[in-house]
Amino acid sequence: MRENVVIRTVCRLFVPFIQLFALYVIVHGASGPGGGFQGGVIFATSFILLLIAFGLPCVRGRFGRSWIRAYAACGIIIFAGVGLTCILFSGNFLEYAAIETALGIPHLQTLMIDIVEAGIGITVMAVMTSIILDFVGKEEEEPL
Amino acid sequence: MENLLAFIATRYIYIMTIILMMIGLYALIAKKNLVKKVIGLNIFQTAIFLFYISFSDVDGGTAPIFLPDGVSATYVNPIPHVLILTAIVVGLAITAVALAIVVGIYEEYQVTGEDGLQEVMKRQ
Amino acid sequence: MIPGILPLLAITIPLAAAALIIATGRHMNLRDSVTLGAAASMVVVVLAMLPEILAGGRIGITLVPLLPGGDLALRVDALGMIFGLVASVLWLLNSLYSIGYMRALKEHDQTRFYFCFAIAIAAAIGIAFSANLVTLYVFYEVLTLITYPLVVHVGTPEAMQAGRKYLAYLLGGGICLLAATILTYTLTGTTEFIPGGFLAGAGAAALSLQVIFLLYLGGFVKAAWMPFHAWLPAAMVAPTPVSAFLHAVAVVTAGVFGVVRVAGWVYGVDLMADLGLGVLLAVIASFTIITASLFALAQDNLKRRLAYSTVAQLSYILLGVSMLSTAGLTGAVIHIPFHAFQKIALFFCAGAVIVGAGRENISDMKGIGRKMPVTAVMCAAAAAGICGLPPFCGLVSKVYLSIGAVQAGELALLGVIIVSAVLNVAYFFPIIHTMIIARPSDDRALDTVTEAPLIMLVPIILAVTASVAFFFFPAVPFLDLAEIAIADMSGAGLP
Amino acid sequence: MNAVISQLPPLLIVVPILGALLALLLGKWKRSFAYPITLAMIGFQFAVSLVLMESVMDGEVIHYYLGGWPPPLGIELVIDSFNSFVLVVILALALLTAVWAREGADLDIVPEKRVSFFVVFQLLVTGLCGMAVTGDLFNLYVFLEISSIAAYTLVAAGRNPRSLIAGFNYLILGSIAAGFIVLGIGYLYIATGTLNMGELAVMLPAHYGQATVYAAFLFMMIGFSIKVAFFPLHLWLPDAYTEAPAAVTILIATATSKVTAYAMLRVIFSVFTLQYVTESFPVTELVLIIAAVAIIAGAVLAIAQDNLKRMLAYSSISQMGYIMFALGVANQAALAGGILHIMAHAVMKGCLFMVAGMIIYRTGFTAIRQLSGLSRRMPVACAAFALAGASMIGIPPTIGFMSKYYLVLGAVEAGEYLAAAVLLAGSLLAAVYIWKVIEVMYFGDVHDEDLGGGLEAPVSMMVPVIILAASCLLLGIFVELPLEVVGPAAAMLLGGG
Repeated sequence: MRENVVIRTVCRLFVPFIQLFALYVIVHGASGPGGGFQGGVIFATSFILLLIAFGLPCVRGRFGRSWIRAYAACGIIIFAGVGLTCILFSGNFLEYAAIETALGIPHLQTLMIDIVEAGIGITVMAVMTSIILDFVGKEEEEPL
Repeated sequence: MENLLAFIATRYIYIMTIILMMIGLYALIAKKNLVKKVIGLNIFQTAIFLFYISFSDVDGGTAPIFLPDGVSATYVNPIPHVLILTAIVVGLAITAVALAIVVGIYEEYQVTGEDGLQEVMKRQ
Repeated sequence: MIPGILPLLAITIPLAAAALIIATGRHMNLRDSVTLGAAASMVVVVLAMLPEILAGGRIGITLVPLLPGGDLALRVDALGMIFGLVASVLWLLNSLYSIGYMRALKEHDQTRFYFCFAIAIAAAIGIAFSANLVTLYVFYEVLTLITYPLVVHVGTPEAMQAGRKYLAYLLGGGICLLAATILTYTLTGTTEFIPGGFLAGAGAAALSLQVIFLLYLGGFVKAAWMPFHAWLPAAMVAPTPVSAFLHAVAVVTAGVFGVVRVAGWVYGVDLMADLGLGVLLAVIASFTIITASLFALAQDNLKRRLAYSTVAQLSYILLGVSMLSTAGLTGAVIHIPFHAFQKIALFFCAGAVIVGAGRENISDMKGIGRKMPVTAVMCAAAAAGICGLPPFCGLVSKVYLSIGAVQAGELALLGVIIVSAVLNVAYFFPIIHTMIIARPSDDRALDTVTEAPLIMLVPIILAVTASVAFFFFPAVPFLDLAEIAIADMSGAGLP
Repeated sequence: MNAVISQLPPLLIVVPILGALLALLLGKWKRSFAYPITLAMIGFQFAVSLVLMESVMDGEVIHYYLGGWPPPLGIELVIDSFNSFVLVVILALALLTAVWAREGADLDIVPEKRVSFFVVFQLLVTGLCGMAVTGDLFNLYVFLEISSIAAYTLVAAGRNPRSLIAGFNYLILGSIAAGFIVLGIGYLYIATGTLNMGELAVMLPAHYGQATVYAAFLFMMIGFSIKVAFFPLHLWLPDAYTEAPAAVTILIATATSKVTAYAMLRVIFSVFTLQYVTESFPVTELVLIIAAVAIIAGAVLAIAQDNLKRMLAYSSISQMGYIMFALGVANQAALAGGILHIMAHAVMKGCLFMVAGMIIYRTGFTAIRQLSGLSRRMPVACAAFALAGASMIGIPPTIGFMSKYYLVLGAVEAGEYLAAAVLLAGSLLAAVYIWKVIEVMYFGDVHDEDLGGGLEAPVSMMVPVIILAASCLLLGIFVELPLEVVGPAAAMLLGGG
């Protein structure tokens, strides 16, 4: 399979579309089926595709361990940050409506949901990728 | 007899779920290979997921999507779907941990089967 | 002064002493003076309560609310005072004696020994002054557990075996006591000791009350009634001060004290008579007295013979209770201190022989009195006291018991007392004969024998003197206390 | 109730998760950062739990709707006297375990894994908090799995390769249990259309006769029985407790098992209600019988063990029988005893496992017969063991006695005299297995003279042990304090609240 031009090219072509689709699924989560988890998993599949076609070093080079860790943490921080912000506006945890009424911006609630979903998506993407990468190349690096 | 047929005809989905669940349990208990056990675990969990999805179904229901004002439709109960999404995440995490442990066992003992494991333990 | 501080002090002093003993464990003299100081101050504290109790008062204090039906509460009354006095005074004697004994034999782990001793005495005082069944049970279990290290002190396999037996009997007994306490609580909603008893008003079936009494008896297995006595002779592997502690100061005394307490303050004399429990007790006690005396005859090891003697003597107390008459109960109650003083003297003598001559078997003690005159004479005196000869206080309690038997119209019980007196003489006389009269088997046999150190002799002499004094002045204070206790127990309705 | 307190329930969970992330990121940069953050976070949770308990002491109940969505759509967090008590207990234990693990973790955890160890440790504790505060059944399942996954990972994290196998078996059985629980939740949802515990309690009585509800109850009972290792579904426990790293054993044996027991009681009494388990579907009698068997069997198996940790593990099975015993008797006194025993067992088992860990830390000894004469080298540790052991046996006035007293009292009040006798016999058996160790420790001869005299463990391990040993005694003497919470909690459960 190594050096197979067809596979490599097809994969290379597919990856952006997969990632775009993933973003669509994430953003769509506020008003229909979809959401952070599904989108994140789809996003992670793009890396899996890269892994299959180009091998581990290539993926690691693009998306290294520390980046994965940063993304995983970042997503949760977005999620929790939004939730805690709601508390600051004297709502309950994740009560977006509180911010909406406090600031008076219409449809802010939907936007907040998208932000939260994006946070979830980022974390899921990072974690899924790291699970696959760690199983594929267990011995190569120092454990956490 | 007719009752039974009617029962099967209306509840076949539950029966299928239970069969699937039993397959999973069988693999969990009877298979010696640790990886197959993990697969059995996944089958078991999937059966439960299907069970949830099947009971959320409404005859003739559509996907629960926001519709434009004035349009109404029967849609399936979305809550079990959401629950199962969470359960899938949980299942995924369990699978990941289980596989990591199996890899650890393999690295330690160079076996993936329970028989081999018992032998190695005896030798120690 | 806050009322009720004294009983609290009486418990706190030994506990504080225990902490100090651990802290000063490296300095032997300091540690031992802590023990002595605590013992002496405890005697003072207990004596300070005596006038009020003699005046018919009670001193009570509630420490913490513990369980439904039973706060952790202390209340000193006449009966408790008797036990409290015995325990504190004898602890003082025993401390003096143990210091001599332990140092003479260079025993190991002395700090642990004194530590456990101090806590055990706190538990014994707690039993004496407990105001309800729950408090009694709490201290009873603490006493069981903390005496275990004392029993197995030597650490030999035989001692460990004896320790297991000790625990099995006493923890098993504790469970019975707990069951009885809980059943009592569910029947009546209280566990408070009430003079004259409180179970009568519960309206429970006679059978269940009888079963509960059996559970109580099982609980007070510390009284070593037969056939549940085996732990006591087994525990003889312990160092002698421990045996003295078990037999005189606290443990078995706690057992018989518990029986008296339950008979008078939980059941009440009338209810006991109605349920026929007196007969039950009388049967058990008579059987124990005769059998244990016979067993004692067969022992060659001095301490074991004394142990069986204790088993028999304790049942005198049960026998007195079983008569359910004023004289019988008085005899029972005063037999607690009188027996304790005499038995502790006997055990001290046995220990003195171990220290001075290194012998434990009676057959090896021929003529030992020539080298150990004080020990031998004191031993003879204490033995005479137990047999009920004048001028020792043993006679006083036995006379009361005999009167009680006659009053109750149970001549069979009088017979038991007489037969037992004969048996007492039969098993004590050979000891005295061997020690004082018999000739040593050969001339060199006594070469290594010396009199025990003075610090051990003093407690022996004090104990024997006390038992003589109590013969002439039984009223001070035990008989007086006993009268108050009996009046408490019965109102005025006893024959 | 002021605004700050009303916002505390979600913070109890969110803030420590953020803290765990912080520990992960900073730990990557500098390894020594992970531990203080974990400690601080658990300390924070403990403080929050104390505040929460204080504010619900008067019988008030805090309801918190996540996202402002009331049930049945939203997830509800509920704080009442029962779960605030459980929270305080497990967080106190978790905090002490964390202190203990500062040096105790080195025993089984290689330095490279130290950061992830404490992060997962933190997640486990947070999952347990989530289980305790949630008022939503499915959310309960999710938090149960969060804490379980963390526990599987931690059990398998040790240096000892056998811990991998123990962890794998734990994972398999735990996941089956979780599967059963989630199935049961599904059936309840089918029957009522809600997952909120409070709403379920209201809606279920109309469906008591349905097979769906029977199935739900049975599935959940079996699932929880596996999770709490209720005999005879305890098979994962002995290996997991024995082979896991010492600090993990302490945490699972105290916090995890207790919260799971809490969840079981909560589901049975708050969702199904007392009336269901005694009248519609009378299982209490059966539970009582099995609990009695568990008490005896666990204790007998414990007596047969030579490995100290394994003996304590079997003892846990026996002690879990005591808590289930409360469920079987199901009256005020017994349930108060059971809830009190949740605390009592956590405190004394925590102490015992800590001492076992310290012994391994200092000497490497795992077998009881090797402990000969240890009291001379580790006097404080052995004294703590003896005290906690006395509590295990139920010697008054320790806390172990108090809970046992209430259980027996409850059994007697309910007329279950035989069961009461079994319980008392169980404490005699406990005396046998505890005494086996104490005898060897205190009265055995010292074998390896070359090990030297002073083997007492470092201060950071000693402090929690001393605190726990002292609590065994002090909580027993001042038992009124926990009872102020436990009594109302038991009444609330019986009332179906």
